[in-house]
Order: sequence, then C-alpha cells, then structure tokens
Amino acid sequence: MAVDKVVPSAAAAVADIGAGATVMISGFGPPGQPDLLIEALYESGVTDLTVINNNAGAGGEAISELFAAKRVRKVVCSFPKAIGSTVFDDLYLAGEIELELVPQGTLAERIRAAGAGVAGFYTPTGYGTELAEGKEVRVLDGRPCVFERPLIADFALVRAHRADTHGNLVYRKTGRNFGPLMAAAAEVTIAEVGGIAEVGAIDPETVVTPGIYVDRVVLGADAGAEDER
Amino acid sequence: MAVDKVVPSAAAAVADIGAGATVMISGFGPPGQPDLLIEALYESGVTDLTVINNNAGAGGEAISELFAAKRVRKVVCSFPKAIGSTVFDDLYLAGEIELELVPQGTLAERIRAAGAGVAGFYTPTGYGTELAEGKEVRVLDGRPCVFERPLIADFALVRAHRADTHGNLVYRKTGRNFGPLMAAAAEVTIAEVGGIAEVGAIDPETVVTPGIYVDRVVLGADAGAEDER
Amino acid sequence: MSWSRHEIAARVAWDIPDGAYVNLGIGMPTLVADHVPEGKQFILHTENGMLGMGRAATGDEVDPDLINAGKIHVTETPGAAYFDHAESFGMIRGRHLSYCVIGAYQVSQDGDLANWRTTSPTVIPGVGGAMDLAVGARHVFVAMDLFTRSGECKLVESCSYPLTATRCVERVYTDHGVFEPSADGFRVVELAGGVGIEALRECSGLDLVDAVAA
Amino acid sequence: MSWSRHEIAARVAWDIPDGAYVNLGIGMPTLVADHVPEGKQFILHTENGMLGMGRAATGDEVDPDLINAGKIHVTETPGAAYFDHAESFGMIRGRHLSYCVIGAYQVSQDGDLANWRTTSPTVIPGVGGAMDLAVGARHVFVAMDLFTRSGECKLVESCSYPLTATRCVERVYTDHGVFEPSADGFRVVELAGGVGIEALRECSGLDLVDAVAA
Repeated sequence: MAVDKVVPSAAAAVADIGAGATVMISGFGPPGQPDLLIEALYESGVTDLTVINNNAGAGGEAISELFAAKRVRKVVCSFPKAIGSTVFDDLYLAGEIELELVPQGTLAERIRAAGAGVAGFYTPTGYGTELAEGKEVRVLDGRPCVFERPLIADFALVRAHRADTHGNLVYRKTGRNFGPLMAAAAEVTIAEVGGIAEVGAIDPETVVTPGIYVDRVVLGADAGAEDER
Repeated sequence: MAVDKVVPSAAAAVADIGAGATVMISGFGPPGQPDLLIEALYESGVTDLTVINNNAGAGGEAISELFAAKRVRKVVCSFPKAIGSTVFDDLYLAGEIELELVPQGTLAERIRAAGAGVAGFYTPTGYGTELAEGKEVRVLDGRPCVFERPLIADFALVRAHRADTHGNLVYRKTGRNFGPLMAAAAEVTIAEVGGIAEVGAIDPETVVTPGIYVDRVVLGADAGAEDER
Repeated sequence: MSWSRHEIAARVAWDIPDGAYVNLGIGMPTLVADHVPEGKQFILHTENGMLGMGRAATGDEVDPDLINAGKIHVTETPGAAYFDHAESFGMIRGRHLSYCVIGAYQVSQDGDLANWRTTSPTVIPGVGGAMDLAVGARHVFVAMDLFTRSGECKLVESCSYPLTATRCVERVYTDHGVFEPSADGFRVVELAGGVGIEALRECSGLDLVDAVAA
Repeated sequence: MSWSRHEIAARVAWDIPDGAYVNLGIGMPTLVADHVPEGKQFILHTENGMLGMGRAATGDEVDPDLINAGKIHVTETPGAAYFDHAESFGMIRGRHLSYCVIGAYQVSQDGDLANWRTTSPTVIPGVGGAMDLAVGARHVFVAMDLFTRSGECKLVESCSYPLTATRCVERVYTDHGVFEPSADGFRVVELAGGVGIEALRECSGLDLVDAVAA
C-alpha cells in the first residue's frame, strides 16, 4: 500500500490522547503553534496532562483554554509568563499546577536527546543556579557541568508549513523552533500543516523533518484550498 | 565592511594548519570529501597530524597520499579499511599510526557534541564490546550506557555544494554526511564548494550550515565557471 | 532442501510490515529490497544520510554524490530526504528505524551479536555503523548462512568473536530455517523443507526449542 | 553628565568588531542594533532560530511567522538562515556566538550575573534563554543603568538575586561608565563625563580600580 499518513480531522488525530498523557506542543510565540490540534485536544476533554512547551499558555487562545480548564497537571517549559494572560500565573500561585522550569537551551537539548537516543548529557548551562539545585554536577575540561536527562513524550503536536503524504515536513521562518525536535521525541507525532503535497513534491534536499518521525498529518484551519493534491 | 569569507586559493586557506594540528575531514566515500583542500594540506608539507574522518584514506587519492607520506600520527574513524588501498593497513600493521576506532554514530555524536557545547553524553552504542573497554558505564532507564566525550578539532575541512560570501552552505545528496557537524566542531572551518553565490542568493530556509560556523570558503577544482558572482 | 540466498531474503521481507522504515546491511540483507511482497512498501534508510533510497543506479542514473553505506551508487525514490550523520544516527539510536537486517559471524542464544570483526591479528578492524544499528533498530533481524564454510554453526551458546552488541537480535533467518534467541535457548520458528530439528541439534550442539507452527 | 540609553548602546556597539555574530537581549541591548558604527556589520542572532535578523517589521513587512525572541515582528537580511531550537542553542552553548548583550539586575565583581528573576514570591519565574546565553557567548556584555530606581548600585560584591550564571560577565556598560569584573574588584574602564570615581566608590561601597585610560 502507498504510505499515506494524512488523517481527515484534528479530532481523529488526537482521539487516542488519554488522561495522564505527556504531550509536547511546538511553538515559540504564535509561529509554529498547532492551533487546530490544541483546540481538538481541548475539545476532546482529556485531563491530567503533562505539557512540554516553551511557554505555558502564551501565544494563543487555544492553549490558554487548556490551562484555564485545569486539564494540565504539570508544565515543563522555559518561560511560563505570558503577555496579556494571567491564566498560568493564577493557577501557579494557587498551587494548582506543577511547574518544571528548564533553561531554553537545556529544554531543547533534552528534547533532542530523547529523539536521538542520547540517555543523558552534561551542559554548563544552569551550573551554580537554583535551576540546577539537586542535580549532579561534574567538572569536565575544567568546567562544572550539570547532568540532564532526555524529555520523552507520548505525543507531539507540531506545526509545519507543508507536508507530503509520507509525513516529510518543511517549516517556515521562525515557525520551525521546537517542531523538528519534538517530532522525533514522542512516541506518536501529529503534524498540523498549511498544505499537503503529493509524495515527491518536496525537494529531498530541503526536507527538515523526515517522515520517519511523523505518524499523522492534519491540514490546519488556515490551509483552506492549500491542499495541493 | 561587508562580510566576505572567500579565500583566493586552497593553499592560502590551509596555510596556518601547523604540525601537530587536529584536522577533521568530511566525506563518506567520495561524496562530501574536500579533495582540493586535502591536496593543499598535502602540498603544505605539514606533519604530525591527527585526522578525524569516517575512514582512513579511502575514497580519494589525496587523502591516501597524506597517509602514505606519514604525515598522520593518529586517525579517529569508524572504518579504516579502504577498498583498493592498503596504505593505512600497512602503516597500522607496522605500528606506524595510532588508531582510535569509534562506532560511526558515536563518532557523529561526539563531533556534534563538540559543536553544540555538550560536555559529555551517555549512549547505549558500544556497551559490552571491546570498543567500550575502559569507558565509564552507567545504567540509565534500565539500559547500560557508555560515557562519551566531545571530539574537538583545530581545523575542519568540509566539502559543500554551494556557499554564499557569508559562508552559508548547502550540500548535495549524500555529500552532506559529516560536513555540518564538523563545520561546528572546529576552531577554524574551511569549506570547499562547487559554487559561490552572492549573499542573499541562498534561500534562508534551505541553508544547512549557517555561516557562523564557517571561517573560509574556497572554490573547488571542479567548480570552474560555477562561481556565480 | 535448504533455502537459497534469495529465498532467505524473501522470507525476511515477508515478516516486515508495510510502510516500515528499514536499513539493509551489505550482502544477503541487500537482497531483501528485491523481494518486497506485492502490496507492501518499505522506506529504505542508508546510514550515510538518506531515507527513501532506491535501487542501485545504472548508466545515466549514476550520480557521483549519491551512494549508499556500502559505497554503491544508488537512486532516489519520491519522498526521499537527505540529512547529516548526526541526524542519521540519531534516527537509528533513537529507535525510529523499525527494522534493520544485517549479516553476522555469530548470534548467541541470548541474542548477542558478533558481526564486526574476527579475531585475526592481521585484519584491520573497522566497525562502521554496525554497533549503532544493533542497539538502535526496533527489530534487529539477522540474515546469514547457518554454517560457516568450514561447517561451524553460527548460532552459538555464547559468542567467541568480539561482540557488536548484547541481547539485540530478535530473529535469525538462515538457509536452514528461522530461529529466535530466547531465555530457553534458540526457538526454531520455521525449517526449510527437508531440514530436521534433530539433525540441527546434532550439528549445532544447541538445545533447540521446537516452535514450528503446526 | 551620565550617558543616555542610546549613548550606552552606541558605546557597546563601538566595542563589538566588524563581522561579529551578536545576540541582543530585550530592552536597552536591542538599541545596540541602531548604533552600529559606519563600516561595521553585525550579524544578529535571535535564539528562536535565526541568524541575519533585521530591524523591527512595519506595515506590510510584518510576517506572522517571523518574530524575534522578544516576540516582536522583525525582518530578514540577505544571508539569513533559519534553524531549529537545538541548533540555535547548540550555537550559543558551543561558543559560536561572538557577543551577547544583555540586561541585568546585578553583576558581581567576580563576573556573576543575576538577570532572570527577583526574589518576589508573587512573580512567576521564567528563565527563557538567559542562562544559555550567559554561559555560551564568547563575550558577555551587560548594558544597564548603574543604579536601581530606588538608588541601589547594581554592581555588587556578591549577588543577592538568584544567579543566571557564575563568572561570565566580561564588561558592564552603564549610564555612569564602563566596568570590568576582575580578581581585584571592578575595574573602571571609562567614565561618563562629570562622573567621579570617588563618588562612585561612595555610592556603591565597592573598591573600584581606576583603569581609565589617561
């Protein structure tokens, strides 16, 4: 059978995300954020999620709704503060959400490690700060470094610019951010895209996320007539 | 001043590679091998090199000459055996060259770690084998892993398909291999390319090695009239 | 009658599901690509930085920049992608590759694999990507002849050759049948026509577990 | 007279060499881009995955997919490149970025930096890329006012705010002058017109080392 990872709807794509799941969500600000998938996740009513995202409800209404509805038990992020939203702040100060704060580069590298089968690594980032408290420290080449572990997820929801039916993805400008890392780090990766092309339509030299990392492809709400098939 | 990393000749580009230097050389078979730079390195007469390459003299005459002339003290590679060449074999069996044999993925990851400021990492690859003898082992998530350190070089000689004057690089097909990793892992990176374009001529979305990693750009011998400026 | 190299390859291809991402080693494993059953599509990975590898290139198809891990000129299929070595081996080590099919000198009943070097002091050691594939692929299949040219069984209680990886092999496809390492010794999953399990026990000196489907 | 924010930014830009790869933090550091001396070119990095960032976008230039780390819409310059977050922070941590210019709450005379959170229990902590930039950039420059609004000196013997990184700051550019952490205490490299070193010693309570070029 010809490989075809396109799924008809966002609701179908997220249907098996169950209570207690760990979900990575791509995006840095609005660029690269899979709005339709987040909305479908919200609509599904799923609870008790652990969310891995650079922020915690910033950059989009859909993700804020998920937090506001108390569907998120824990967030792993580098910058939970959102401009123009106090949803996370209120939950956090009320002790209703757990926060694991990670330096942005360490967050990226831990996600990358999960995807690349690296079981742990040492980084100079965070040494001597409260974010490294309790973490193993080792001096390597004269420099104290902190031991960090991979961040694995059950599902990754990523936003890309275009896909082909094999799930090969290309991104657009700063919308790339965490997408390629998260796609490789989750058991199941769902990509929301602005357009879907026939296999062979994306130059193999320019593919950013090879289809091996992608399980399902959904057309974004903004895509409209952009389905090129 | 407008940034311009183009150097007039391969000889000028490698002139400061001195005796005892550690040099990474890209390539897996002929694709991605910087033939002109290797030849210039040979012509420079430099001795006592440590070479980091996937092979040890395979896939090109220039690199075999370097070994045959006993300019290489040590090689770090995954597969020194060359089809149709016994240069390395003879040196090795005569005890005239040091060999550090590294699994190919660990070789790639160690080079990547050097470029990305990762001070060390644990990998399952090699555990329980003679290539991990003497290395620290740690069980992570129930799996025994081997501790590996970054591989840093003084110089990287890489081959790319095209460059712009800022040193942004794109590769071609399986010629990409170690190029992007080595470009980031060396103090000084010299790229040999098939064509040089004005800045702005390469689509920012398709750049594989951003110019920040590249210090010098040289037009390859095969490029001829391909200089697009 | 024992299976031919092509029959072994076809047997392997039969067990790999449609849509799988597969890395094929040099030699007998390469033949698997020629025996993909109708209705199935495998996406081939080559560790020098490509998914969607096609068959060997001939004539005008030869592109100097396009080779596989065995340094043979190959072609590209629709949906292919190129990437660097860190990504390629991250893909392997990160367990994204569904299957790899490789050759072996020896496989132990615990699933240990020896396929990268002999113990000869005059042979230059070279490991390439063997250790990465053995620890990384979700399913490690070995395709090999059951006996060496000098008649020694390559399924062993424990490997005498240097190891590539421990406890990694899931199935071994040979000219005499299909075997699975297990805690109770090798399970015999299938036998080539005319091959008797008792005779194999005798040649190999192994406690073979009869698991041939009735 | 003390320097304005723009004068501080210009002073920083003066010290960064032509062709440098530079990351500029939010606030006063951002102004550095407006004061690049004639004949120099800086290549700007934004940690959300871009080199060759241009100025803020206006009108039709606004592209929804193109923002900087401060989530402001920006433009692209010729020679730009996009990449993912692992590459972007590998670039930072791997010491490829020549300069970063950031703000601070406090800098200690050992070069420790505190710029990511205050100790207020009602403020949500958020670190972003601050710790990565502080340990990674080859030269870490701080641009800030020397005193807080309530008059406390932000150069300190040791930081009372939570640290971002230890021993990382190379130079501090302030409205009153330029300072360098050193083993002997802060070295005063330059003073704004009319600012006296004795007066600064008094306000700050620090042993300032006079290193102003004659």
